[in-house]
Amino acid sequence: MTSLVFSTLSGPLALESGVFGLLVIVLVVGLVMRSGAGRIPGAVALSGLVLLAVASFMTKAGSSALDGTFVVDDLALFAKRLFLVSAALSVLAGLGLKAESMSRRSTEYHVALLASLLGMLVVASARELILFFVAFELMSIPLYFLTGFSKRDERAPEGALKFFLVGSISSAVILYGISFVYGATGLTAMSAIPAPLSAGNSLAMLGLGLMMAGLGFKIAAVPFHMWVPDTYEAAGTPFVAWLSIAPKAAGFVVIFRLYIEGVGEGAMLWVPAAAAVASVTILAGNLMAIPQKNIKRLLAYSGIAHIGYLLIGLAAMSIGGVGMMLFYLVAYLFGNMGAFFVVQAVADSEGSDDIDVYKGLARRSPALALALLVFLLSLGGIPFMAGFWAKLFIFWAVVQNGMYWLAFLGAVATVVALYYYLVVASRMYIDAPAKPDRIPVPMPVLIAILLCAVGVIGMGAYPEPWVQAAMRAAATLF
Amino acid sequence: MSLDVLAFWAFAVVLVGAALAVVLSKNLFHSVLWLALALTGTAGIFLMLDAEFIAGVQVLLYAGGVVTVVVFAIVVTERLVGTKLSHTSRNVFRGALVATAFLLLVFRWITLTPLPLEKVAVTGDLTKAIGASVLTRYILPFELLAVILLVALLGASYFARPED
Amino acid sequence: MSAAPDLLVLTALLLPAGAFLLLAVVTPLRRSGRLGALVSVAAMLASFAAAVMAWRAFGAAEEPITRLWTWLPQQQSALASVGVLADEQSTVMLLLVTLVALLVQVYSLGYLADEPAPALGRYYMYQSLFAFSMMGLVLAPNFLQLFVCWELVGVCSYLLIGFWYRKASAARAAVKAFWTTKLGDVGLLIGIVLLWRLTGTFDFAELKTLATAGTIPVAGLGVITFCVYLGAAGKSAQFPLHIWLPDAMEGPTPVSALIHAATMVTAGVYLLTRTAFLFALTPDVLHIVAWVGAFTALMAAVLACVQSDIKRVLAYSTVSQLGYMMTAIGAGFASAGFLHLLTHGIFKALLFLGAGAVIHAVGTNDITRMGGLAKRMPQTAIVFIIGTLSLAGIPLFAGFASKEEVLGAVWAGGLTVPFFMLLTGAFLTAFYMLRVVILAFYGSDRPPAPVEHDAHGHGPAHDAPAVMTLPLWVLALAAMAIGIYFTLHHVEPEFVSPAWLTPVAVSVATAGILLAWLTYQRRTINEEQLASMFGPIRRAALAGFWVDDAFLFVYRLGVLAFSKVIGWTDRYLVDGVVNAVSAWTVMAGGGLRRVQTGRVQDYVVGVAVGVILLLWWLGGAQ
Amino acid sequence: MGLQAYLILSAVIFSIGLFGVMTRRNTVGILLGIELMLNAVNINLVAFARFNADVAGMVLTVFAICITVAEVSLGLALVILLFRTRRTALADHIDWLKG
Amino acid sequence: MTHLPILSIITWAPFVAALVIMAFGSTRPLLVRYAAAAGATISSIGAVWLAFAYDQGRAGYQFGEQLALVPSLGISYELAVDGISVVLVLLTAIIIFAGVFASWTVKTRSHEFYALLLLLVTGVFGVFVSLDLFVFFLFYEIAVLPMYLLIGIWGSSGEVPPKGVFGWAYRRTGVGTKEYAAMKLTLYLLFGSAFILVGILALYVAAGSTSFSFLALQNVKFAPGLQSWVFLAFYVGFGILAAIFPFHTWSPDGHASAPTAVSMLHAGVLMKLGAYGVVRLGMGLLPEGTHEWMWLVGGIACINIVWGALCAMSQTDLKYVVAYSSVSHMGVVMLGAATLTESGLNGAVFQMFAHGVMTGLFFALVGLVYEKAHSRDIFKMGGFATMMPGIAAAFTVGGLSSLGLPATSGFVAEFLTFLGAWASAHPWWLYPAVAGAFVTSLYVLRVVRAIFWGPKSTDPHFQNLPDAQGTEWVALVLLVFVIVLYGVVPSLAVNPIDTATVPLLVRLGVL
Repeated sequence: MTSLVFSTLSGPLALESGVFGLLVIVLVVGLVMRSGAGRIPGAVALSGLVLLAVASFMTKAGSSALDGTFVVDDLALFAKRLFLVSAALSVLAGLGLKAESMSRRSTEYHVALLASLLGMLVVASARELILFFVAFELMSIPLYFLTGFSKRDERAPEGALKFFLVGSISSAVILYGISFVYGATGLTAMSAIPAPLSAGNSLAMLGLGLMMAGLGFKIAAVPFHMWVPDTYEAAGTPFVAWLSIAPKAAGFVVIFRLYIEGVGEGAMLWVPAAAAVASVTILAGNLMAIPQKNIKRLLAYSGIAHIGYLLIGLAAMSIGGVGMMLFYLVAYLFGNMGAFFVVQAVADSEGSDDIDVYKGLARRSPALALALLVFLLSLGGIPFMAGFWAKLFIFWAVVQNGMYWLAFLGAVATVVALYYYLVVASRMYIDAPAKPDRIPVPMPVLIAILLCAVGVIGMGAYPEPWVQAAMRAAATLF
Repeated sequence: MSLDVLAFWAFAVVLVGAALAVVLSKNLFHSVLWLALALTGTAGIFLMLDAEFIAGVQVLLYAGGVVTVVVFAIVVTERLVGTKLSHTSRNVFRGALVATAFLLLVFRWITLTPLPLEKVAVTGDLTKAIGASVLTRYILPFELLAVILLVALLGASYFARPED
Repeated sequence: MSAAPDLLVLTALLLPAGAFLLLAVVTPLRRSGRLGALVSVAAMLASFAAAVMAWRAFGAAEEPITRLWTWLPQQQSALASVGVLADEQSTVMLLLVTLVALLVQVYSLGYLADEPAPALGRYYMYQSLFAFSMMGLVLAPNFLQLFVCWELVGVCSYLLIGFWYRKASAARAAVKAFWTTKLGDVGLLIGIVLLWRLTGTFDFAELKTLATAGTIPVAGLGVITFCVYLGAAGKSAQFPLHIWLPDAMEGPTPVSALIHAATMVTAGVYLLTRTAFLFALTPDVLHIVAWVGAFTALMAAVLACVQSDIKRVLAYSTVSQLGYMMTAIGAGFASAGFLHLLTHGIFKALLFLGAGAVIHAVGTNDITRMGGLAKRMPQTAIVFIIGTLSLAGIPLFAGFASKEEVLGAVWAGGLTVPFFMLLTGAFLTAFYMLRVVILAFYGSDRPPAPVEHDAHGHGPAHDAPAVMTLPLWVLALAAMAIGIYFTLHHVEPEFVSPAWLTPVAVSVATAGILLAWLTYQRRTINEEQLASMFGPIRRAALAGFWVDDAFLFVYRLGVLAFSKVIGWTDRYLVDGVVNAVSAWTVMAGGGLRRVQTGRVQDYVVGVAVGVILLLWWLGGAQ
Repeated sequence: MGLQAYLILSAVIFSIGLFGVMTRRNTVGILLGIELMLNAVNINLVAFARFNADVAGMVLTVFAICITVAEVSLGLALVILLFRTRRTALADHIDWLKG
Repeated sequence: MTHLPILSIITWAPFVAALVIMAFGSTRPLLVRYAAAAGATISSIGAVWLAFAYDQGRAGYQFGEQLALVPSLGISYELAVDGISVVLVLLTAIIIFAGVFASWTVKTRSHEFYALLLLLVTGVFGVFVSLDLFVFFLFYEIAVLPMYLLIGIWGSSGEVPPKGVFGWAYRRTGVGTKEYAAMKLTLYLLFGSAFILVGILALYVAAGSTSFSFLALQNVKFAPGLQSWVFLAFYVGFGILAAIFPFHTWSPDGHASAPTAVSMLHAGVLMKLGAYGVVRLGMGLLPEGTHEWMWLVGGIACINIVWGALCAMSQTDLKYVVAYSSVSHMGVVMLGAATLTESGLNGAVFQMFAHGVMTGLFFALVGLVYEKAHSRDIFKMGGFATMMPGIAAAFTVGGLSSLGLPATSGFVAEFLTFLGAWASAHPWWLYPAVAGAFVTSLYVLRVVRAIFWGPKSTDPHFQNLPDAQGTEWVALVLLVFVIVLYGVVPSLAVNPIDTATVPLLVRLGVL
């Protein structure tokens, strides 16, 4: 028995148990050192995460545990790597934060973050509804906490509360959906879903519909997106950087598992919904980003728009589509996190997230400005940046499905997106600086930014390996 | 009309009534108490479904725990502001509209497929079965649950802690 | 004559080109002024020699000689080629061009003596370029090269008219000249393109063979020839495109002599003679040519009578003479027109240069402010009178024979009305020329006018230096020689001109002379009375028959005003839509933004509505 | 009593909860609404489990209840925190972040 | 690749220079200029060598290079040139070479300026030489984007009073400012590229998603319906960059606001990218679509010619005149292409080249005049020829070329186009084209006269202004020389062009 448990933990569950162990270590360290812990918990978490990330890249796909309810296939691994890397980056950047709560309460912060990460890792592998739901909640609940973490700042609790309320509603909806799916299948294994679906069982349909709504909240698709801007504005930037990518990726993985994996032709049922939601999301996100004065809100809305682009891939409902979504997620990870890290650096020294504080950044600290420009352009889908390929691949995928209009809409919306990205660019490059001094960038943040930049440009210069990996991961679904 | 049906209707009426009261009552305290009633009623429903263990959990955790927590929260907050909490509703019409729409849709879906009318006979002790499966098949979620509680605790204490 | 004509004409053609390149590229040479001038003159002299030899050599070889190089390549064959076509016509014309050009360049050495050196260099650069382009035009073996050079001479005239560009009037005149001729060129260009489409070639020789073989579809040819004629009309200042020529007199007088009297303006006539075989196929177009020509001749003559600016008189007389040539061509006898072209080239250049000498001396163009110059500058007076008599068409002078030819041709062409118009024109020509002669060289002399920029005039007027008088004499003698030559043995034309023609023409001319003599010299006829006899016509003439105003009106309303409208539309409607769209996009963002109320329950409603829509849609999808 | 009855009952409760969430001004009230919704779900789960004679549903119910408790406690903590900073518990007053 | 990767060298040399500049240039203004000049020179030498080495004997693509980029999607870095690209590469080289010297005097943030400029050029070269549609598009965007900063930072604002029914919109968009111009230009062009992208993807998918290579797609017979709409997409997408009516309004604002070198490059070369795209992708890949839509292309081209000319006529701002003249001349290009005749197409490509050089010269001159007189108001200036004879002369040559005077490259282009127009399926195209040429002569000479001729302006600002000097001559002399050279010896360009257009027309089945 113990040996079995051990083998499981060292085998398929290695990463999860690793994260759990790390969580415990951090907690212990924190408790031992009390509030004097300073940055140590963060450092510990970081080193652990780096190790785990490396481990994740060495893990082989194909194993499973708990009689198939927990699988470690290429998709799961791809997602796990993404979670781990993003988490590592976020923690790294977090080390650079000046905020005093970060140092005094970093134990809670990192424990929560790790807990949420643990949830994600499991979600990525869950092929069983109960496991999925619990893991999903494990992923979500710490996020509410982390959003409100910097509670000195009045905005934080408000953002957290909104996030929390809407979040709980949607998890209730998801649970409701699960109950119906369970009722229809009589089982909690996801592999049991296709049968009743193809049989046209209305309960299954209802359940999946409800779950899609709940997941729509998690990935922040219009109209379930409204929590996003407020939450982003409220929460601490390094965390937001992570929040903007990891949970969404998890949400997408779940969508793949629930609506595509093993469903076959029946999956086409969701194409119109995906297409409709995608177009609405793209338009709303981009349009609402235009008038933003706060860069975090701007990035939030642009993030919503990006979800729309990802959904275009879903509308393609093909290996290509899913693969390109995965590729897109990675590209988005680097671009978006990088942008947020720059924002963090600026905000830490200027004490504001207003776009106006970026005036003349190019002349105050050229490197920083250039980095932000690169990230924004990548998000805007400009050549030689990761985002360009991402968008293009997505369009290619959907065009293969004959949906030219969607690709066209996406492409045109990109122009709108570039408008507000360029507005930021013009602040940085065209306007004259308000003050001359250059902006100090703490070493950890600097490293994080550099890593993201390398990622963005590397993917932009030579996307092939990433495409390969993404495609392999996607292939497991079909 | 069998006893079973009668009981169900009784519970249903209580449940719905209490629920309505929860969302309509003008007094926060009363709402909480109504909620307690609703939850207990739910426990009754569970009993009808031969899920004694769940019913127990329901009563203990929900009707017990949650309500207590809520009451506690109210007390704290009221002490903070020193005034009685206003407990009114707004956009009632909008809410009713949306809720009804939702209800009707779900209703339609539920009624689309024929559903079993009779419970199948229970074999063995459900509670035992639950316990067993939790410790075997659902061990992993069970573990995770612990982490959830830990984090929630952490968070709650962190938020609720006055000023540090 | 050993050298082959084609090589000779090539040398003649390329020498000025070389001079131009030198002056254009070697800045110091241009800046040096006089040295550059000498280079250009030398080149001109050489090319004149070559031209003479070519001409003489040509007497031997009757067959036209062409030499071609591909200019615009194309898959199958050369789309267009450049080269030289040396035949009787072109070599004679070449002779005229080189001669006049040479003389004018020499003359200019004196005339522009006190221009600043760089300006002088610039002047000779333009001159060489013009000489080259004009010869290229003359020798053009095909329409395309002809058009190319056609435009180039146009530019040269533009540059030379605007030589004193600081003078607003000069600048305006230059642009006006270019625009007006360009208007005609549009026609020419279209004509060429259409012709190419019709026949698949630009080449004169090929076209001629086609025409003689009668394989050119006559349908649509009328349009083409008319378009070509438009070009010619523009260059050769046919009504109503004549308006630019009088203004062109803003340029230095030698330029007027060369470009606007002897050579460029006759290019149109030359073109029509070149392509007479095409026009022969479209008689109705020929009629238009004739009528317009005759009308132009008469109108210009009338206009010339009321001018007081000596150069404008000559300019109008040029227009009028061009009308004669055109009429002859229109009558179907191109050779007659061509002959007149040659003689006219000589004596009109003579007249202009003479006028130049006068202006140079007295410092004004205004004949009413001259007088009695004959005493002070006898040489100039003599040559000027020779020129006048040639123009008037007095026997033994150059104009006589050619004018006979023209009149005879028109009569033979059966164009009675134009014939009488031309006759009237002849009468007026004699009149206004004598008017000039008398007012300028005889009668009471008036004090020299205050010096103008265009003048040298220091102290009392006297004959110009040798460098200027020499060309005058050369031209005068040439005029005499040609006149005598033709008076003695008559050219045998391809038509029979009636016996009464010569006496009539001569008497008409003398009548004109007589009238002028009586009016301005003897004063037996009161000038005012004479004028008042033609009151309305005179007023109209003074206003140039309002042709200018018509053009100006069209330009202001049809182009300037219209363009303003278009410009406004572009900026505020076409672009307005663009701006409106972008503005709407931004506003849409602002509007959508209000959905984000910040109240969590609205967010919840959002979620709920989303769920409802989703379920509802699913119901439909099922 | 047929399965459908239970499902409908839970649907009703769920909707009522939803209604509460959308209409209650007091954040605590909203929490109560959420409670109702989750509770309704539990009815669903148990009913299905019972009619399928399968424990999974019940297990999930247990988990769900625990999770709910955790959530609610966190939520209430948040409410208290907000109170401290904003002196209000009214959801529609908590709208600094918007646009 | 056995032979020297000349195309890559040409394309990337400016980019390398840009990197060098960004790395070391921030403090050494002189190094910046030398590096830029070096980059430009390398490309230019390469381009000239290319022009000579290009084997006119055999048509088709030469100097090919290939390097798999994303094999899984059949994307590869595939370069080659045919007659058309050779000429356009040469054009680009000429313009950037002149441009580098024309902007020698840029003072503020010169290293960024040059870096962006060179980046831009890399994009342009890339577009002209890339055979892989995907790489093509990639370079295309590169060529468009730096424009935003170049105009936004170094541009100059004019003012456009909000009027008309859309006045409210103008007030919102801040029309007239350089930021506005930059944003408008960039977004408009990117909007166009959206069409292009979808079109490319459509072809790629329709061809079986195996390769983005032009050569591969060339042999695919696409369904007529697809051809029809994809061609339209390409036409609109590229047409926007080629400033086809009514999508041309970015060009006046953009070119008027842009700094000298950028206007030169943009009007001179980038607009050609649009026409090039239509010819290369539209006509090259979609014969039936081409035949279906040529009436539209030609018709709009005619509107362009006349409309542009009239708008230019109505302007008082020198830069706007030049910008609108570009709109008009691009009409000639599109018209030539639309004629689907050998001479017409040759004319179109030749006009790309001729107009590129000419308008480059124009903007260089406008820049100089503005630098010295600090005015762009035509009718305020006057009599400058006395003070700046060199500039006046160059301007006159440019003007004459733009009104299609023989012996300048402008004439050859227009003449060929006219021949083609009359030989085409819609002969009437000839008339607006010729009319446009005439109106051009009106406004060009009007401007020349107003600025350089006539009595010297009495305005104190315009006294004893210097003529061009030092490096400023480079651009003028070079460009004037090219204009005349190609006007006198057009076969230099027509020969290679013909080797490319004939096969194209053969594929279109009209030859």
